[in-house]
Amino acid sequence: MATIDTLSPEPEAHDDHGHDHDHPPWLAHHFDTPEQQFDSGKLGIWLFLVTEILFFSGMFCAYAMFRMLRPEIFEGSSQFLDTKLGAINTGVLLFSSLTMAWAVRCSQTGEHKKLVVMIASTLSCAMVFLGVKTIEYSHKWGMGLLFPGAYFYDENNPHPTTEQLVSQHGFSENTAYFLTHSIYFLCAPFLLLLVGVVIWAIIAKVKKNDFQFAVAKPLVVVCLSFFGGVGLGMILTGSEEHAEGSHVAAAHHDAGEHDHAGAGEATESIAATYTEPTTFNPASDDAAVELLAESDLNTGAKAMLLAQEKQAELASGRVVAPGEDVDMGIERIERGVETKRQAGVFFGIYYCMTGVHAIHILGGIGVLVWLLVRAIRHDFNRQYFGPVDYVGLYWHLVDLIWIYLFPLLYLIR
Amino acid sequence: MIPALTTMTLALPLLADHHDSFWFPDQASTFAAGVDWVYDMILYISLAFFIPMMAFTAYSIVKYKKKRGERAESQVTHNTPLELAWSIGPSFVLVWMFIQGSISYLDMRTPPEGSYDIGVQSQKWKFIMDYGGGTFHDELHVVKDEPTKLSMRSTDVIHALFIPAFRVKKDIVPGRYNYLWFQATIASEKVSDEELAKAKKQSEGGGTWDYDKYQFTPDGYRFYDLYCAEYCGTDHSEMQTAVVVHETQAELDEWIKANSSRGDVSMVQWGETLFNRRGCAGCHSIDGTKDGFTGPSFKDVYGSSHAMVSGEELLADDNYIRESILDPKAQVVAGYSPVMPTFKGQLSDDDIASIIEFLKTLSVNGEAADDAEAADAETSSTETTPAS
Amino acid sequence: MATHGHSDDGTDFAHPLPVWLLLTVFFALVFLTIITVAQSNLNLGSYDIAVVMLIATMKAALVGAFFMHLAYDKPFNVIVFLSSFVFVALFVIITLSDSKLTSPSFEPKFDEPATGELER
Amino acid sequence: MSTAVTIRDPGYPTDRENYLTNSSGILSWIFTLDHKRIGMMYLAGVVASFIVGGLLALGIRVHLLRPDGVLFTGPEGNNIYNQVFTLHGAIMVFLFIIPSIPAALGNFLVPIMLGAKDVAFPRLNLSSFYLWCAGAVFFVSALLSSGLDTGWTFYTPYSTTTDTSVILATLGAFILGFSSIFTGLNFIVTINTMRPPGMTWFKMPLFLWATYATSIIQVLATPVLGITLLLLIAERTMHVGIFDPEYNGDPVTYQHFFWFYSHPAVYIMILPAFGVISELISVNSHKHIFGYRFIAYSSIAIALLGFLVWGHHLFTSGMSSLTTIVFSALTFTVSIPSAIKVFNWIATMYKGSISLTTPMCYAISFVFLFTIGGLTGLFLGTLATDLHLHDTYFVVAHFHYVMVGGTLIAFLGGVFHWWPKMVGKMYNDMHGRIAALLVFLGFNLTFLPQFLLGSRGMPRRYATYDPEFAFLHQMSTYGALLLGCGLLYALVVLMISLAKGKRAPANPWGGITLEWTCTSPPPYYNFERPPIVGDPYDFHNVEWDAEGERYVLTEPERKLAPEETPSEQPAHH
Repeated sequence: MATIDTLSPEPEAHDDHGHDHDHPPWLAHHFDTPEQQFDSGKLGIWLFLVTEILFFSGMFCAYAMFRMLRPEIFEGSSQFLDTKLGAINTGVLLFSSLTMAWAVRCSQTGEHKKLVVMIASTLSCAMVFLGVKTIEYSHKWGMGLLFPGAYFYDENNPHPTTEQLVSQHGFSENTAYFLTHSIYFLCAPFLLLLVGVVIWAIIAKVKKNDFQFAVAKPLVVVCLSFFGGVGLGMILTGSEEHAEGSHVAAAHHDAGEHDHAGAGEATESIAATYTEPTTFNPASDDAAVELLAESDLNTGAKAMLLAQEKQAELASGRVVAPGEDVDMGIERIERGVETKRQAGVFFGIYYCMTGVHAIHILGGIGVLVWLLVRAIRHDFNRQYFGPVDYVGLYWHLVDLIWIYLFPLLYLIR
Repeated sequence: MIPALTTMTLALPLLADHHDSFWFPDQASTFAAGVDWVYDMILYISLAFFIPMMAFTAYSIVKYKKKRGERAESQVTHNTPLELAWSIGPSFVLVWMFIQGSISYLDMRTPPEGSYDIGVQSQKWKFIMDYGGGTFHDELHVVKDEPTKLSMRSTDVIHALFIPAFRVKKDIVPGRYNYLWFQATIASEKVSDEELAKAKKQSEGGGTWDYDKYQFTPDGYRFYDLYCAEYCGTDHSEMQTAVVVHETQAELDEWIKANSSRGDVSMVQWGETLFNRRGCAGCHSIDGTKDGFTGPSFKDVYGSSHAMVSGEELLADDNYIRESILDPKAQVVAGYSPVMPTFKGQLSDDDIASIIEFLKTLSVNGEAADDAEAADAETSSTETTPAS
Repeated sequence: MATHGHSDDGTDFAHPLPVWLLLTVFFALVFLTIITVAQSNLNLGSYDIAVVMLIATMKAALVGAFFMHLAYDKPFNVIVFLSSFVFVALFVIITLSDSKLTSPSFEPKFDEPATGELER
Repeated sequence: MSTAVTIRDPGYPTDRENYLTNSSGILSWIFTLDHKRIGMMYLAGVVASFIVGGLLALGIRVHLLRPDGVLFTGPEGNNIYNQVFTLHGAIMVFLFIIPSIPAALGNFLVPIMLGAKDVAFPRLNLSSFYLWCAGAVFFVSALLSSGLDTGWTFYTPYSTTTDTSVILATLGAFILGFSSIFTGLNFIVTINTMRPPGMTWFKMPLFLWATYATSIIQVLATPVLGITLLLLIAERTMHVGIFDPEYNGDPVTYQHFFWFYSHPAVYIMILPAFGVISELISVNSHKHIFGYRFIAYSSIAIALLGFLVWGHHLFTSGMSSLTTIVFSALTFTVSIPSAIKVFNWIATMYKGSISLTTPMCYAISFVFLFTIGGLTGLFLGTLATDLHLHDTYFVVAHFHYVMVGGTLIAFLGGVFHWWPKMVGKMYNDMHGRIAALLVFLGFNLTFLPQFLLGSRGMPRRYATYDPEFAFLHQMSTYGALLLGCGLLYALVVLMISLAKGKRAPANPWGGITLEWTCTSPPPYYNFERPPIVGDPYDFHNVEWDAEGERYVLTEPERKLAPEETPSEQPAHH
């Protein structure tokens, strides 16, 4: 049957094509020499990298535009990004680039064992990177530092509970639960992956399938690295947790002319009353705001109270007195940057850029695993190392983009 | 505005009317002649290239069409001087076009000092012209030989203001102000009183004024068309209005005055006018139709209860209607999206009261409430000044 | 290309980089990262962005030239890669400058601080 | 013929060699890696999309027969009209024109013309076809769920607020973008690294130059569309505040992003058409193409200059004066290379030996229609007139003169030209020419009145219009019906040829490029050995063989390596 012929791979079948040299199995039928195949692949991957650069250029352009138009928002909001985590991640990615470049060398010189080690280290670094990222993301999601559509950060209550999210910000129960427990949701797939790989390794060992065991063994380490990254992130943020207040205050300071130490204290005391979920009661909302408004330090809350009164008046149909402006309080409130249409835009761009970058990391992990399997199978040799080189180039580009993202997002002063 | 004669003109191009060129509508602004001139010049240049090229092609086809197998007379591969000549030669013409176009453009871009300023607010699917002092109208009225600047903003999506007779167009982009200016040169004529009276009589009870049918405004002026040229959704093609050019500033002022407030018409009638003029009719039907309308129908809405998006059940009384006009997103009827723009600062209390009166006439609940509430509404309208 | 000769040792198109070079590049990159984090604590005003971008570009050049073998690659590939930046620059600069030039006509939206959400 | 020359004619392929028959069964097509089969699948796909888009276009035209609309009436009428014109635009642009010549004809022709066995990455090639299918599925599901009414440009904030299935459609366009990128990437690599000995850059047929230029644009511009659409999806689902003014985004920025892709994309659509026309005119005039280098360079020039002119879509949208004027100036520069090509084509016909075959009829109508399309572009590049003409029917007419009068006509010409090569059957040339004439007349009747409509002030995308425009709209509608008949006729001619056509010789038109040295249809392996490459437009050695109704290549005897029978294995697995 012709159909079956078509489907069965017969790489050697083209040897009798009339070529005056042998056609090794890894040389595709339409290429004449290994070098032609390598050059084609190399040009192809370079062109692909070009498309990647132009793909990212859209986001860099959006970034540049909004930073140019509203620099104060970028300065204010960048304070919420943890430079320490960013720097650690930069280091991790740079190290993974080193191991990747080394892997390319190993594939060219035919050092098979070392090649496996290098690819596995690159993979582990990628996982550490994602682990740290998980801490960063979940931390921000819990605080409501989100894109404008869902932004709910409140300096007075930076860590709202699930109930507060539902009652105050109108989130559905499920979304609110996800936002406050996002770290578990982000870790879960990796945990499943780890369990799966461990089981696979055990089965392979029991069944004495050496090849499968050889693949599963490094993958267990790779999966564990993710939790190493999570742990690293937790340790680094944990040491900074108590400095949260001053963190917020610093941002606050950038926004307006508050006495920032005082504001920080006020913030903390209010935060304390809020983080007790059992005593939560919607009526205390107004009480809390009124309490806040009494403090001279918080003009924002005061103005908000005014606005609220005005809106209540309007809603109750009381005729607005002549000459009084019906501005719904918007004009009167000092324009802080930690609002959804201000800081929200920064975080919108932040999530787009780092999110798309993280998706590229995930894609890189996918192809690296494929490389790992092939490396264990000893597929690569002096004449055929193209795939390692191509994946390496892609991986370096992902690193390259992070090299720019890190200072542009984390190091704004 | 192109007279109805146009159809005939096109059907019989040889009998074309002198006043109306083949390519363009009337030249009714200072820009028109210049733009048309540039257009004509490009047209002639294009034809000067196109006709010889096509003639040469036709000649080659006829002359060198040969039976299969015959050899070509020449196998010349190139002629660099000739090719350079026809590459570089046309560039000069292009430079000329660019310069001409840019000069006119810069004129059209820079409004002269002291232009008469009219605000334009566009929303789906209505233009609202702000003549200052709380006067809004959906027709654009300007003065002949007076530079007029339109400051335009949009509250929802991108629209574009296009007046073919003036050769001007500009997008109205939400989130920014865009400006447009022109100087009209031909005043709109006024139709005879008999004709106007006849049309008024015809259109009575027919709802909105049919500009296309009568070819003059309800005030009896011939007009130029004003279109929305940027696609903006369902009723994009209905987003048109009329431009009337007045002979003198005094005439315009008089017209503005006549349209600035209720004057001596009844509240119900004024409410209906506002309903049509201020864009309510674009989203709300008055006969209960729901299909094709963005907002709830106003039939029987007054005095009835409605479920809100927030889950509450609210009575559509005077207060609710007032709140809906001033702060539309506060309480939205279930099943509708919060898309209505606020009219805060744009309607006086008398205007709002008039609209409420008009809504009462549309509702079976309105009549009963009328007596009880009428006095209330009257007092509130006398006690307060416009909310702006 | 098919015109290329087929050499027997098989290493004619592979350029393994020496390990010392890879390590040197890596430590240089780490050093530059430390510098860039350190300088962000200094207030350089409007030069800040320029310095940050300069350091980032130096790092990118190191990664490109050595890790990505651009220094040893075919000139055509280098041109392909670098030309992409020309198009990025074209795109970003024109879009950015137009946004800057028209920004006076913008009508930015401000909103009440997020505390306003408490009212619900 | 003298005895000193050898006649070179490959004869007819055996069933075992013929790429269409060398393996059978549906799976042999689904998993094929043969560029010719992939090209044929693309051809079927784009023609199907064209039929859908064309029926929608007829719907639009019939609706506009009367000022208040004929087809889509009732309260939802305007809405349906908006969806119909949006889908017409989106399907025609994303599913038809962009893949038409590059992916369908390009896949079939690029390796054969080049003398290669296949494209550089056959698996990538197949996957880009399936990406195209996936994109098409997204579009269809958008159509079936709640439609799409944003216009094919997806302008914000309309696209972020409308309740139609924008996300499905943009995801579809995003996927189609990747399909296009992979095709372009594949062609660049193929042309760069897989040329046989002797095939230097300046021995390449002009179709390859055009494809190469197109591929450059595909690789450089399409990713920007990808990120734009992705950000649009993010804007719609999460409100990230880049394009939506409600969150301090800027709609004009969206337009910059969108047109940075979509203007070069116009050249993705037209450049391959230039390549096709260069081949058609030269072969059917049996004369060396005039000014080969100018045509080749002008393709590259258009590809690069095409990146500098996107702003002319934004002249009325409130760009700054400076940007506007700069873009106007740059816009004019792109008209020069296009003009060079037209002049060179006309010069090629002069003193040739013209055969008015069906493909040549299309090529001549292309020259006529594209020249009108190009010249009317000058009115739109000039600022003063653009302010009046922007977003009117003038733009609609200009665009269709370039895209339909240009690309579609060239596509039809190309299909008729290479049809014997693709399927091995000849069609009825007389009926082909009648169809071409109907298409030409119908097209002009449809779109010439629209120039007048536009300059008289009729805005585009209107579901209803003022009565004074009725006469011109009616002309346009009747023209569209005639155009539809002509296209249907052309399709019927081709379909009949499949069933009843004569067996095609290897070289029915007298072409010199390498595909004519293969059998019709080509063998699955294209060439047993790297072919001998000469000047692709040197017609000295081509002779008409009246007996065999074919052209044959004659050449001085030269020593060839001894023949070897090619492998019987299929070229794809």
